[in-house]
Amino acid sequence: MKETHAIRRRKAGQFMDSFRKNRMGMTGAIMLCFFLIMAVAGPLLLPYNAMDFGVADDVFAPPSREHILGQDDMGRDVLRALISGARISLSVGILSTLISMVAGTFLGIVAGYSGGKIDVLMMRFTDVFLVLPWLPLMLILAAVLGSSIWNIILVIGLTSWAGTARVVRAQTLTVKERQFIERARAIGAGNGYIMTRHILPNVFPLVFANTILVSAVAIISETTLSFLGMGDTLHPSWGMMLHYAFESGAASIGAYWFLLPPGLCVVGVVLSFTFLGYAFDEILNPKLKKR
Amino acid sequence: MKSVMEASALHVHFKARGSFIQEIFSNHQKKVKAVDGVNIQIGEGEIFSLVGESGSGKTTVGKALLALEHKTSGSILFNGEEIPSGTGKSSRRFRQKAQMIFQDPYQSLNPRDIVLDIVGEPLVVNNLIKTSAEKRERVIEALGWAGLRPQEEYLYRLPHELSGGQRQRVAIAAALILNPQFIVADEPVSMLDVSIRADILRLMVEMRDRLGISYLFITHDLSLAWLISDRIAIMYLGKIMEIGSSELIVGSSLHPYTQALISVMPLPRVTKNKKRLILKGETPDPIDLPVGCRFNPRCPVVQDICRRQEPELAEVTPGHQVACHFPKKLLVGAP
Amino acid sequence: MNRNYLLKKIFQSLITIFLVLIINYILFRVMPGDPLQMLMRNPKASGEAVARTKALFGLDRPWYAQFFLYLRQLLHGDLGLSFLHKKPVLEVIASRILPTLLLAGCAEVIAILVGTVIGIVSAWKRGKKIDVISLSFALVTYSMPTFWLGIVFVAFFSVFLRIFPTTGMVTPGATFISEFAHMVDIGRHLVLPTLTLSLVMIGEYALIMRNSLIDILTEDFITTARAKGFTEQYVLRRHAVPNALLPMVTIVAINLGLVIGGTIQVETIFSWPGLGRLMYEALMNRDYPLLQGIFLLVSISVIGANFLADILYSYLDPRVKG
Amino acid sequence: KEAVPAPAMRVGWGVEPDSLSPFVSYTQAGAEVFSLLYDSLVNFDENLVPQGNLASSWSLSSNQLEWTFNLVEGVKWHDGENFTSEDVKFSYELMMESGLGLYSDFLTGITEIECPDENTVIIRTEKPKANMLMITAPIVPEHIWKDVAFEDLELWENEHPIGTGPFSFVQWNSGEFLKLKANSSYFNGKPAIEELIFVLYANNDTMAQALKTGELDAAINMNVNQVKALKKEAGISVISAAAFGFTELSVNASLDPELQGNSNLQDPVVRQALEWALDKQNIIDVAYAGQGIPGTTLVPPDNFWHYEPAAGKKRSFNPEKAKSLLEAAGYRDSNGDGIREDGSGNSLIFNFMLRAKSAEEVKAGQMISGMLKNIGIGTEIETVDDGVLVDRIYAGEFDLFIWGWGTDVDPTTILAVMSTDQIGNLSDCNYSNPVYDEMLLEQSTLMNKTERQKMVWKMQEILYDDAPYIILFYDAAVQAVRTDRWQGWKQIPENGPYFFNLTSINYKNVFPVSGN
Amino acid sequence: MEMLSVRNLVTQFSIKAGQVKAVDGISFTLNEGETLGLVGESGCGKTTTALSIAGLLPSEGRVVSGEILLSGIDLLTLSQEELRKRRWKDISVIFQGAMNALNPVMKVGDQITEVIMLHDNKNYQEARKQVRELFSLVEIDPDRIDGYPHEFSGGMKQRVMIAMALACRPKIVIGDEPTTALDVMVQAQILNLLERLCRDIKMGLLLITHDLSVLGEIADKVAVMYAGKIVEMGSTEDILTQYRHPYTEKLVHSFPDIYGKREMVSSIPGDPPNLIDPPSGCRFHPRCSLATIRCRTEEPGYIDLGGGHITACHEIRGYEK
Ligand SMILES: Nc1ncnc2c1ncn2[C@@H]1O[C@H](COP(=O)(O)OP(=O)(O)OP(=O)(O)O)[C@@H](O)[C@H]1O
Ligand SMILES: Nc1ncnc2c1ncn2[C@@H]1O[C@H](COP(=O)(O)OP(=O)(O)OP(=O)(O)O)[C@@H](O)[C@H]1O
Ligand SMILES: [Mg+2]
Ligand SMILES: [Mg+2]
Repeated sequence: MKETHAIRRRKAGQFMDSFRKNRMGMTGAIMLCFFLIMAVAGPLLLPYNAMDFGVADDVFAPPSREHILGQDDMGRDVLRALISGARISLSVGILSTLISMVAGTFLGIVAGYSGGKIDVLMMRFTDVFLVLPWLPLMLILAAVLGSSIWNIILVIGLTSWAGTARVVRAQTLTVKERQFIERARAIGAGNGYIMTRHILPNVFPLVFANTILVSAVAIISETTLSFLGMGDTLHPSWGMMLHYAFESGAASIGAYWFLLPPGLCVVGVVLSFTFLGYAFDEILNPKLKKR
Repeated sequence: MKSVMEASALHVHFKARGSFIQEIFSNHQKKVKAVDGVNIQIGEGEIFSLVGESGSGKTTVGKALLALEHKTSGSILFNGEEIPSGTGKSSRRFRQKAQMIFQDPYQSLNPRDIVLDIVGEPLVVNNLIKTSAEKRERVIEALGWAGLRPQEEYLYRLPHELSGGQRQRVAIAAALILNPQFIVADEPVSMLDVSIRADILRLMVEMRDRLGISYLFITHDLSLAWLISDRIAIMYLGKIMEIGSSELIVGSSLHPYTQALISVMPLPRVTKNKKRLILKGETPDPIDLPVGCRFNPRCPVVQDICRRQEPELAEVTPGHQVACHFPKKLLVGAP
Repeated sequence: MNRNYLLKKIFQSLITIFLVLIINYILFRVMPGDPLQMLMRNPKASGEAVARTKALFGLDRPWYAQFFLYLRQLLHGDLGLSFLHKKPVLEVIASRILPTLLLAGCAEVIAILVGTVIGIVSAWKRGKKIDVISLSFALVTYSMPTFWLGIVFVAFFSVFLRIFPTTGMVTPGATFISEFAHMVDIGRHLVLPTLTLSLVMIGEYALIMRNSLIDILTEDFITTARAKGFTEQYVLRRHAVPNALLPMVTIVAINLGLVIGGTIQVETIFSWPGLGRLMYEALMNRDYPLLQGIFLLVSISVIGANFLADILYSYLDPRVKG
Repeated sequence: KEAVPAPAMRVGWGVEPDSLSPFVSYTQAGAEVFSLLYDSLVNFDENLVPQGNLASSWSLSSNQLEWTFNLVEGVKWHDGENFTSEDVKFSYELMMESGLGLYSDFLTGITEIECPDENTVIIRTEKPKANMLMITAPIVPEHIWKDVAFEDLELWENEHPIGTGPFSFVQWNSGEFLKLKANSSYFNGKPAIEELIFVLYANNDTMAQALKTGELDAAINMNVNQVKALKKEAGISVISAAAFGFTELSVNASLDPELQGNSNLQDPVVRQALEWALDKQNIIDVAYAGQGIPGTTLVPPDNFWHYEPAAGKKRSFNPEKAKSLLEAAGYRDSNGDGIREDGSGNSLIFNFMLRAKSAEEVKAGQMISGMLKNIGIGTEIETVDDGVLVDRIYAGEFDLFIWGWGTDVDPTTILAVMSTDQIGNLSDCNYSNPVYDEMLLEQSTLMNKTERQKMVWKMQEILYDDAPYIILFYDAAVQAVRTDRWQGWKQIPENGPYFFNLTSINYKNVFPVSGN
Repeated sequence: MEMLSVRNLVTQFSIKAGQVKAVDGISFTLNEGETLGLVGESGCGKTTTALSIAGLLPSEGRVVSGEILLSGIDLLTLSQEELRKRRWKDISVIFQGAMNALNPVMKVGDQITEVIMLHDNKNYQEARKQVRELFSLVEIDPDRIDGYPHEFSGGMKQRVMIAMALACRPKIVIGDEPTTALDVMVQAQILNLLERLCRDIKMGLLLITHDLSVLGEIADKVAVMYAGKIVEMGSTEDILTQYRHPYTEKLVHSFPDIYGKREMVSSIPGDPPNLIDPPSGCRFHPRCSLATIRCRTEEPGYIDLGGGHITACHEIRGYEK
């Protein structure tokens, strides 16, 4: 199947060409790479131990040669905490998006493809998740499940699939009307086969762009949950850092080195995902193709 | 001639998307009578054309014959046996014997699949092959039949890397790969540029000649039907108005609708002062069919009886059936 | 307006509301923390008192009976008693709803207006500098955690510049010479929270408007309109934008649920006395009836907003049929 | 800047009263407000010594069972009605009968109340009642409360409280602010604060900001970290005062075999080892920004009843000592994983719950976890919200957690927490000791202060030895006031807080800085 | 009288892969009341020609050279603003696919009134009156003036488009495949209507189509385009029966003639040329059965066959007149 690979490469090549020309997309990619490297390699260079508390004078010590970004509310190095937070924030963002993507895609395709009563019921069910206030719903689920990092991932995944399901369903409805679906049925293909072999691959590109935007939202959600105290204290994410910054009054005592960097990091990562999602949408969404 | 496919009193009705209240509270559903009592027989090696305006029910007949659309009533015999409906074993066998070619080669091929997978898909779906080498072999064979040579050059192409004609050939190859006996070709050339139509039509005729495949050729272009088919049926609002050999239909049609169709058909000659029979108005709503002959509101020679009684399809001359109370030749057409 | 369409939408909304009711109910049954514990703030209550309180809140019946009780009360417009406030839930909510409406309303309006304008400008000038700049601005603000933006705003505008008050909706306890002075005072307090809440929403609206407009601008009828000799502005205003606005209608309605999430954060940062904070407090105190009430209210308003959006949509888009 | 009639004082706080009814409220904020709106028979002076309030004088019968209170004459309710002894009788009886409110506990032991005339109240008790003069229960007006049906008492909101106190009620926008105004006809003289406005802050960071910008004149529940920063601000006096309370590491000391906790915690040696392992000062420094005093027993220092273990007995930070204690008791790390095992090979790994609500406690918990690791004790930290924690405590499914208590001037309430009959109720460490239980009952009847002190000390010593609680530290109340606006602020008692100090002295005594 | 005269029009699109030479030096004239048919396979540049004349090229397209004279004024020299004012008044367009050419959320009547109000300075009421007249002209019930496009059938929408095109009495109407996608019967109705209007209103009609057969019914003259060039032009009669160019021949023979012999129609072998890098010499040579070496290298000029019949082919001698 060498040729198939060649085709994949060719398609990927075309995609990369368009991508490289997309300024926002490239900015996003570079930013994301930066954060990915930070998350993967950072802890090797500047390991962080959440239990590495300082003494009285270390608490909120401003930036110094030793601690470039100063020290936090427990006298730990902010830079190291930031680096270790990258790992948490990114994994939460990516994993919860995965859950939401799988659930949303599955429900969207099944609802859109099946139509009729199944569709109506599934979509009403989806609506419920769209109309329930999202943040409190997450807070409640987090309270129900307890705030371990895995639960946070689950909670974000479980509350964010509805949007994806809608997008996927809408897309499925248009793909379903394409003749190649009819053709597949004519040669005797079953529903499962059609959904996985024909609908999914054609729905996926748009889902993909959407997914990246969902990751952005997931990271913000994690930050918000943590900020409101529903995070995992043992795995301090940027949101958790902000929570502690705020709880310990970093803003009012002027410890900007503890308040700004995690916030900026969140903005950076989310922005990189947003830019990427925007760029993929530009490239993959046929509606946005230039005339 | 032995008939391969035979439909009698075929009805296909669709639920009209009525009002919401009706849908919930009422049993009296309005219906779109897309196919409303159609009888056709298609002989072995015959090209049978179904001609009619948009919405007349041509595609629905084609799909019903392939069990892709649920028939409301009537019988469909394939090789003398009622066609299976479910997804059982006999249904599988039937699917392999009866195939379909679609109108739009841009739409009917999955844009993300390569030719090898598209053409080989019927084999995979029906578990007819074991190895990918076998698949490749059979695909190459089918591409050859469809006139895509050298085959290897096409195997790994994506649909958008093919011209329209090539795409339609790929679709045909995919239909041929299972050695079908009967193919429904639903407007296979209407989306193609005139300059390549002929190739596809010729290919179909060639396959009939070589492999003895029977076709139901669906088209809105009477001249194409005339060109390649043995017999033609003219459809109007779910019913067949006239059936006969190509020559009879074009040369001595008896139904005013057929005659009108022929008279307005564009021809590659100067026809500026041709006498045309242009029907007034538009095709009625298939949900609210007119009483009597369904053509009566537009008929140029309508009589009282036409508004009361629906004419049956009746043989006027051998092999020429018409559904009209007053079948006769009007003086129209011919430049 | 098509009556059929209306009925269908009402029916759908009712199904959704019913599902919301069930999920809402289940959600609060599985929450940890014994409600009674929270309810009886008097830790030394006698067994008799506990039983009395249980009965008062219907907690002594089996769960299904509680559900039907709940439904029956709902039909009578009774959302129960707040555990925490010991007042009818509806009353508690009513006392907090106006500030939230004010805040969320202002923020939505600003976000929609600014987002739409940015979307239009950047779609129209696609690829030009102004597109990149305005879109980047919208996306950057979109990427900010709401609470963080709020904190930064307080630090900058209230503490550093001292031009806006840090918190609250009015200067607490102040007596005002006139109603106008009162309004001005509320206005000053409103600026920062509104700004925070709207900034994070602008990006989404801008992006949707932009994509939708770009899509519309490729349509044939736009070429027709140009061919008719209209100016670009006229084509944009009269033909492109009305069509491009259609998806916005739906999105705005759906977003209402998100806005509530945003108000929780903003109201916490700015001590805004609204529903968001009430909800957060209720959550922290396991005030089930109150939470349930707010959830129901919010869900129904979102469903209602969606319903209105559907009607508006069918009004704006004559193609929509029943 | 705004049109506010001076002198108005705005006080920021982080929690508001849960109700304005003394029968419904159980919060400190509620008590603070009641002390402003209402008067009690007696209250405390600057040194927390009881003094007369509505009672001008009192006497105790020789059998120590009958108290006679003489009331101040001419006191009027805020609505102009006359205050009489019947109001006192009515209030006390309602509290005793309903058992509702923060104050009803103080009234146990009272058998009869009599009003021989308008200005005299006689209270009879079953046994001598040592805390009779600690009762600060608000006296509510009978003419209003008599109309409240007994069953409705729990729901009656008391939306517009009428009291006799130094301030009268103006307005409460729940979630926003609570506004009071000076009672111009207060029998003890009108306060200088014309309008007193408590402003609710959803977070104490903005509260600090508001104090700095001058939107507030005082702030009550400040963050410990803000002490340092606010000290630098001119015109602001920030204090970190000994509050009435402590924070403890609670250990599931239950002896009940049915309970789910780790059985190794039933061994007092293990519990003591925990304490030896903790560097309390370091915890205070890092997790609490240095605000707090390392703790020993349930009754805070500076209190007459406080017992301080002798130097030889006191467990201070000494991990080596902890290790050797554990070694001696047979807890050794036999499998080399850094965690000790007991005789039957069960690891000393304890579940450790922290309240998500309190950032400081979570921080402290993490530090404790690290310190325990040092002596070979493992912890599994879980951050939970209060609802979960309470559930788990009642189910007995816990080993360790951190929480705190607020205390009174009188030691009975806090000591009662450890009594056996509070298991399943107030007790959150399931401690049980019959000797202790008996002493608890007895001390409350000892009218001789020295005698009673001895017994209370003994009780604290028992607890210290058994270590069901490891008192981490005595809380610091961080409060700040703008001294450039108001003067005359007093810490009560000495080094105590400005607010929430069981008295309303500051509200009555501060006055505006002239020219403001 | 000569109304529109296009001379050496060259239009190109700039895309990533290079310059698409969509229209490469075409010239023709259109007289008052005359119908010129422009025919050719898909992608040969018909629509581009129309858009160039109407000044509606998308941003990546550009008229490189040539003249478009309308009543003697070169449209290409006019400023954007002047051009805009003349649009629809001088040249109106009936677009391919009327279903998409009408604004779906605007009443059809309003879509016509707005253009009348703009160009004829009429007020709304006057304009509406005129629209009702136009509706009668194209045989639509004037009472449907307040309907929305989706309430109309395909044929009626096409009529609305025609009414719109006629609203300002333009000198020239360009019809870009106005009947494709319509049923034969409706197509006949529309063609009949156009024929009548040309006759009555004396407008020039440039009818673009890929269906040669419809031109027999309506066109006075036909220009056959191939790969951005006009390869043959003449009266309809000349083109359909006296064709000289091999491409024209193949094209004519692609259509079955039910009054002729029932034999298989022909097809044109090979693929349409790439317009970024078109074939050298005669652009048709790779697909032409008569091609010689000369055809491959030398571009043929027009040969005047008399009576306005011109063709561009080296091998014209291969045909007997
Ligand atoms: N799935 C369906 N549900 C409801 N109505 C349908 C459905 N499929 C077809 N119809 C209706 O049945 C009638 C016949 O449709 P059909 O597609 O068979 O026509 P056709 O002759 O093939 O037309 P065309 O030339 O446009 O393809 C039409 O009125 C159509 O609207
Ligand atoms: N916007 C564009 N950008 C790039 N190339 C274009 C553009 N528009 C048209 N083309 C190219 O210009 C050539 C001529 O296109 P045009 O649309 O004029 O053809 P046409 O003859 O109208 O075809 P059809 O019959 O399909 O409408 C084609 O090769 C096409 O690919
Ligand atoms: Mg069809
Ligand atoms: Mg075109």
